[in-house]
Amino acid sequence: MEKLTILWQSTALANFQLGQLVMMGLGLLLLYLAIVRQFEPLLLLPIGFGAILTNIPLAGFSDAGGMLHYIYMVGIDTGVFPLLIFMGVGALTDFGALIANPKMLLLGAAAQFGIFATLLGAIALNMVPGLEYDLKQASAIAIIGGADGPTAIFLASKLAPDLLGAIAVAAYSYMALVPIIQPPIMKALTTEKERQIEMAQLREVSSKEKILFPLLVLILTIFFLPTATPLVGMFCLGNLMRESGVVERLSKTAQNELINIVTIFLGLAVGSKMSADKFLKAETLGILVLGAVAFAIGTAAGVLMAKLMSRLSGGKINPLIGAAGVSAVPMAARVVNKVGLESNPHNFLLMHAMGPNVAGVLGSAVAAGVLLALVG
Amino acid sequence: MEKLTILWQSTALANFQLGQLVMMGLGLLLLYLAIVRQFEPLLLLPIGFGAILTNIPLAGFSDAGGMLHYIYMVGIDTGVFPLLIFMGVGALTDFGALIANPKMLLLGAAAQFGIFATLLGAIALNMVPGLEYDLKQASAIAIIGGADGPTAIFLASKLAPDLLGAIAVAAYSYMALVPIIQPPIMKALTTEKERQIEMAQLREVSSKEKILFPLLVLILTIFFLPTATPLVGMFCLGNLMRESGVVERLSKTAQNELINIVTIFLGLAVGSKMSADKFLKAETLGILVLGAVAFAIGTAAGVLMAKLMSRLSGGKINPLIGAAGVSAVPMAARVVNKVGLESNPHNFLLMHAMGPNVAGVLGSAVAAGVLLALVG
Amino acid sequence: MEKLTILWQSTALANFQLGQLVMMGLGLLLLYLAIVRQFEPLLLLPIGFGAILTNIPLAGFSDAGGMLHYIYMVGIDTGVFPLLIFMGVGALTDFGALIANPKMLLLGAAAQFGIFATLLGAIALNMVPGLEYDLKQASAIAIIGGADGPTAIFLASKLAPDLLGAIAVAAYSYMALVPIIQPPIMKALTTEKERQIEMAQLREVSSKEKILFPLLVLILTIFFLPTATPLVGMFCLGNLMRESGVVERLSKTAQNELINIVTIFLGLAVGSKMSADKFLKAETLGILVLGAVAFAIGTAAGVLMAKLMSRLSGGKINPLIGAAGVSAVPMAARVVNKVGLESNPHNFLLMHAMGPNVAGVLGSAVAAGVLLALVG
Amino acid sequence: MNAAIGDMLREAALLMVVGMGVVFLFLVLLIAVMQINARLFAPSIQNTQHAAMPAINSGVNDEKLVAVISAAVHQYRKDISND
Amino acid sequence: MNAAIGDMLREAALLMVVGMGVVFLFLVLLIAVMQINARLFAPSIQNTQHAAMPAINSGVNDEKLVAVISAAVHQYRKDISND
Amino acid sequence: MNAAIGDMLREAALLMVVGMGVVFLFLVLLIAVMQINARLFAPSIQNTQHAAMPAINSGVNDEKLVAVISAAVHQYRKDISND
Ligand code: NA
Ligand code: NA
Ligand code: NA
Repeated sequence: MEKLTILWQSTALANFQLGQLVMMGLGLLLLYLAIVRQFEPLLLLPIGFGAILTNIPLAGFSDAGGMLHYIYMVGIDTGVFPLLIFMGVGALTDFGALIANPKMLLLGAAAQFGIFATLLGAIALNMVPGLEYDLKQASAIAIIGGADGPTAIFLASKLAPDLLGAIAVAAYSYMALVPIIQPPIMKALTTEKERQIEMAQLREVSSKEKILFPLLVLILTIFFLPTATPLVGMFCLGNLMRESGVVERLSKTAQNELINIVTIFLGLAVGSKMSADKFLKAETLGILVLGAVAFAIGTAAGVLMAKLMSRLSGGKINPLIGAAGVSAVPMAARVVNKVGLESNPHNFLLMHAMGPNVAGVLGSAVAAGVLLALVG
Repeated sequence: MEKLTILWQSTALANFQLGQLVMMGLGLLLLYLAIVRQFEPLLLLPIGFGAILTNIPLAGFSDAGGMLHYIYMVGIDTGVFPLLIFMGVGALTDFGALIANPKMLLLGAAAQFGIFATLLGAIALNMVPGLEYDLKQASAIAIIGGADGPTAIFLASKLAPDLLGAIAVAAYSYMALVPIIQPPIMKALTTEKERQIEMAQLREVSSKEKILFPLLVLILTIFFLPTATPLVGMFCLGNLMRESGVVERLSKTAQNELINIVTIFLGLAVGSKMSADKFLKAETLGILVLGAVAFAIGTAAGVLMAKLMSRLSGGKINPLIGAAGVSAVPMAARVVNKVGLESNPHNFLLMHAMGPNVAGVLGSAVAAGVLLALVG
Repeated sequence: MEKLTILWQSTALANFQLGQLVMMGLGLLLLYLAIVRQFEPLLLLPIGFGAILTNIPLAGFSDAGGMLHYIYMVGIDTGVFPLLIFMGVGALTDFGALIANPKMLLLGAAAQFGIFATLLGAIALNMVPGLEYDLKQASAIAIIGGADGPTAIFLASKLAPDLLGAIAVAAYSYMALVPIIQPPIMKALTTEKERQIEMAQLREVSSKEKILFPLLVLILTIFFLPTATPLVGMFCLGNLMRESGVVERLSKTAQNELINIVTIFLGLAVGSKMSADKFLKAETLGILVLGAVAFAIGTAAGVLMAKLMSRLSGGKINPLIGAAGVSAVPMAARVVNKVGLESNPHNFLLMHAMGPNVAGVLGSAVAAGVLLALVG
Repeated sequence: MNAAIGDMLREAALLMVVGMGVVFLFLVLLIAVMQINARLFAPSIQNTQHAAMPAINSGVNDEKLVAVISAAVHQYRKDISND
Repeated sequence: MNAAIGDMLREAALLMVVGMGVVFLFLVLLIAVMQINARLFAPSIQNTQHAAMPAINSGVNDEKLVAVISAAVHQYRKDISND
Repeated sequence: MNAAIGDMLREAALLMVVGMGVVFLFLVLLIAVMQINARLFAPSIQNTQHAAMPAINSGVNDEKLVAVISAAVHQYRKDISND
């Protein structure tokens, strides 16, 4: 009998708290979104699974000695996992479209307004009773507007580790929701005629330009914003491995096995931060609202900047491509292409949107560097 | 001269102890079994090599600062390596045959009798002078009967790390010996007529069923046996990555590069536990005997349960497939197929044996969870 | 305004020290050598990049908590990374040519004279004011003459971690410079007639011989030079995985993904040791000079030994192949082939030079073991 | 000592009973859950046949394709061995 | 509390101005650097055309090759469905 | 200082002698072991020839196969450039 009592005591049934059940339901929801709706499945599947595991009573996945605890400490507390993902993304990124048309960097800059406006908004939310964000937390939340997963995770792990789960989930979810969030904003801010603008074909880019690009970005970052060098540096390392052509086997490994292994662990570790006591708070709701606002403002700022550039250039730029400046690579560029095609079936904007799209990655890494320098 | 003396003092020749030589011989034997006899070479080759390295006098592979020491602490002391192997095995496992015929789970349950009977036997061996196993050690030894390597290593690392080397070697060796151990037992417990029974073709399984299966297993484990969630959870994660179809690249990495890397390290770390002082004891002999007994009892229990189910079903089940319930995937299922073909050359039991075979993996993970809850 | 001051204070511009700028220039030079000149790009690209990152003021890549600090502590301070590289190199190495003609081992032995002569030279350099090497440092520098990257990194990490950056850079740079350093020495020490000698085709080698070879090397090392067992042991493990043919998937992973991942990290961690305060010293200049001397002496010793063997064998051995004894696999063997073809367009020495070439790897691992035993 | 072993034996026996009980209970529960799962999501027979048909056809085609290629290769080998 | 929020709001607003300023400055600087990079290393138009020509030709050839193969496969399938 | 360097030089010279000695001894020993290994397990000449023959044959066949395919491709290219 005693053995059965011990066993019963060791079942979850006897120990569940409501919050844990809710969080498991949330984990299942993330799995549903990942598998059925195919929302960023590479991240949301392991995050959802990690969220379920971390909320199992008595199993201790995220306690000292638990597997998720080790993975979190090794990979996220040190910042290593998001940096390795960034290296892999760098090795996967072709900057050709941006090098051919460097002015697109302005769109990647403008879209970061989503970040800084949201930072202001988060602080303003302190006026709502029950919500309290300090400047570090507000900055970590605001980076959701950068629409870049590893940047958000890296910054959150430095500035507000307690909010990491909610921030990462919001960032990846909204990145998956880009096809729903962006089009109405894009259409509201542009005229039908503007959306029909066809753009001139991009010039070719030499391999020398492509090799020098990551080095020039790195050098500028070193000189003017060293706090951004972890993110930008690893990104440039990956891109240099890709473009140099002399370390093919390292580049392929960074793009495939290494990024895959790290993605599994990163997802699980992020999920492990979704414990009931840290997630089920008014603050989390605030994060979800602020994240959506950040995406919307970033999109609007990008489109408006593109509109301005369109006017100044005498109508050579289709303002839709500004929306790709939030990054969310390559989803946002695809959305631009789709909205463009609706207005003009011969208008393929994909390549033109790739410029602002990858510019947005640099833009939000720079923004993260500014926040680390001033708030961190 | 002094230099030469130092050099001589630093040779192994001047420092060997007999036990270390014996253990190196054992390491070579494992390499022989792995390479020439092809006994589970993926594990026994690195284990044998690790056993040689760890017994080199003065080299200090397993002392603080030694490579094998680091690998053991990082991967086995934390439990991470067997769990990653389990994730990979999950990603490699097709549960289709089991989902088509869930009753096969009963065979996977029955075969675990090998574990619990051996636990009793290990305690009984305390009556032999010179042998002493406490309950934790007995449980760790008994899990050999689960015929599943990572489960045995995980449980032994938690309950009896000193016996880990012997337990892992016994587990993998007997898994390789399944074609020798099982057939006589299978034939002794079945009639020729029973062995000739052909089974109806399995129904098709939908991809929805396959996706939901790991989630259902996980949820049941969470509710009723949280101590089994590390093993079952990682197994289900791997299987969900496989079946969901949305994270192909993660699934492939878990099945290949990641499991390969971990296998090399796991084998070396297990081998590092085969130091002379911990291995050359009467207890190790006891472990080898008990392990063989466990396999035999598990096989018998599986066959007898299958015999019972055969009778109850009016002869629609071939009792041979019960032997596959011990797991030892996919070796045991192949043995079933072979023995079946001997009695009836048209009788292909392989697919039917895969059901109990993968059920046995779940069964022994559940048994490990019970032992962790009650003894750990 | 205050924010701007903080930002300015956080830029590198306000904090650069001259040494850091010089080191960054050096990092760029390494990138140039790797990418444009294709000098050992797999290592020199990540090393050069790591050198740039580690010298960024305020970014703290190599301070406690910095990414490069973690990578260095985990992989090089423990010795694990060079050992894993060695395992991968073992899995990539075909010892067939050496097994067919074991006498080639004498060439691999003779070429290690470069190591020990340089050790003497390094101590002698203490007479130059401003240079100071103790025996450990001199040994770590001398191993550059082994012309084997992972061996040099492993030994330097044990004997003189402060010099690691300079030693690794010198080792890989001179390995890349083998086509420039070796030919004049080879030609100076041989006659035109000797260089024209054609060698008899190598006998075939059985797979049994190939499987036993790594085991025999390991056993000899265990008995006579246990301090060399980390290096030799991992090398033999890799080679055994390759030749045994039963663990194809582990062998492939060791040769590809695992060695690639480790190479990226190893390069970055070596680069992180190139901080201005440790690199910009007179000692570094001495290391570069000594390294070049070591390569030259090793080459000469190998050629002279081959000349002696040629005479004793009645002219059956082309003395050029002695130069391959320094290792620098496979570059040195290719150089031998090229110089041979210049004297005799029908003389393909590549396969004959592979014997001394891989013998040189063993030779320098043995030399490293001797130094660890006597100086470490 | 003997008494201690007796205690341990009793405990081990209890573990055996409880352990096997839990294993069976758990897996029986899983059987039930899987049967519900099957009732909800198993492919209906018509669906199955519908899905299986083209596969069989293409199998036949593939066999023919293989036969055609084999004949060609065979011819090619014959040509070679004749010259 | 209200006062504290006011302070933080002011700081956040300052962060917004400074942050967007730095982001723009940095990326404008990068545009300048890239334009220099392009002036030095961008492929000249003649080079470009020279490089592009064979690619176009081979594209045409490939299309023809695809057409030829498609026709063959089509014929093969027709043969099969007729027997 | 000079005296200290002298001591170290003497030690380094000793290291050189002992070190080279050990390296040579070790590798000479390995030669001996490998020769025993070869005597026991090296392939006999007959086995070698037996194994080598089919490989050579198949090489010839492969060359012919390549020639056949090359000719076909050549013809195909010619057809294209003529239309
Ligand atoms: Na962005
Ligand atoms: Na089992
Ligand atoms: Na060498």
